[in-house]
Amino acid sequence: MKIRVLYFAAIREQMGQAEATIEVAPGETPSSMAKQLMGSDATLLFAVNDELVAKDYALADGDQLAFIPPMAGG
Amino acid sequence: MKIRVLYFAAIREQMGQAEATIEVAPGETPSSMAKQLMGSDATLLFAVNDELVAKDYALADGDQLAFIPPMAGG
Amino acid sequence: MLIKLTSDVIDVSEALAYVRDPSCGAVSMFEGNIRDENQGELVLNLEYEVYEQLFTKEVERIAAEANEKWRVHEMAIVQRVGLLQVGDTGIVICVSSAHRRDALEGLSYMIEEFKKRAPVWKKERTDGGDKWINWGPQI
Amino acid sequence: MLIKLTSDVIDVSEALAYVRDPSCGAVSMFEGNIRDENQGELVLNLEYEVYEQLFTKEVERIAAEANEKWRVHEMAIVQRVGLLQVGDTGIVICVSSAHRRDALEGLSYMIEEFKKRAPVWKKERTDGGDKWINWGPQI
Repeated sequence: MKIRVLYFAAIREQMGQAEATIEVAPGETPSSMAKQLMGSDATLLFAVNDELVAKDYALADGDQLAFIPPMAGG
Repeated sequence: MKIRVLYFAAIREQMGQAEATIEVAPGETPSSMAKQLMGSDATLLFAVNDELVAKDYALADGDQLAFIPPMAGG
Repeated sequence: MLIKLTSDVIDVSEALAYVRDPSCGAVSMFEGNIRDENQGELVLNLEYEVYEQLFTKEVERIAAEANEKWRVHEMAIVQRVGLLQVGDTGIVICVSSAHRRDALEGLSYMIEEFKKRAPVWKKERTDGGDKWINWGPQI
Repeated sequence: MLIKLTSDVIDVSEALAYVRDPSCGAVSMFEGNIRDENQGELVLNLEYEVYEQLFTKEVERIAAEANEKWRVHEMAIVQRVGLLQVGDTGIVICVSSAHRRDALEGLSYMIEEFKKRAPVWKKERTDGGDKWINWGPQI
């Protein structure tokens, strides 16, 4: 299935891009994708389709997944 | 002795003027002057030389006495 | 510190500019404006009267108290006097601080004490007649 | 309600004008500005980054909560994005209400929740180097 990923701030710099579309196997979660892409899911929050979700959220084809590093506040 | 009096708001309207200089006998207080000039000292605060004072403050020659009706707040 | 009485329209931008500073991450501001209604009556306008000398002294005291309780960098208080129409601003208080809690709590303190202690009178003209407003929640 | 993200200098007057209303006796405003110093280091500038869609949703939720707790008439939140210099305003929040306590407490609630929940990141450039700011008292 295809997942659209969004990277912000330190994660964006680490990944070298702001967004990408990734082909992943069914059963992936925000947590498993963070471990795979960034090496760790520590300190991250996740949003799917612009709403915060749990790290074990079951991703579906076409979802947009945002990796949210610690925020500074407005 | 001579006392400079200041009238504000409802008191100013009641007295028909904003200020006056009045010749008074020694021993007068803000309270006694309010009773004499306005008929009552109820609900009033008093300032002498631009500082709040008690209603039985001993007035001295040359003092400026302000009659302060209930305030609305800034 | 800026304490200003004016019969002209209050310039909020000027008051904000006065308190801003490169050391301050936070600026808070409160405006008290003339409402179109008070206690069920339609407000036409308000006449503001101030005892200037006591006003200045009392505001300086309130500011000194706020400075003791919070880390305030700068304050500005601008009070309108004379005839105000609905929508006009009667009072502006601005507070700046390095941090937001000092700016917000300092501002709240300033307003609450100001409402209690500042020698300001308001004659309200409504469709129900004229009256001098006493203590109470005006704004 | 006004929620705005902008890479231009924030126009505080515009945000204030948005919330003012003849029914409102009180308008409160908070500005978060860039300080010249943070944790002992000299700040050169800050890069602000925002997750726009989540920002808007989260601010709408915070505003709805504030509306439930206080009688708020109108709100405006303007967030700057991009490169900010010392003294620049990063965030402005304005709240209007009939009465002052609703305006002040509503504003405090908005700011506290916003600081916790708004998806905003800041990369700080100081004389000690660059770093992404984490949770903590920035303003």
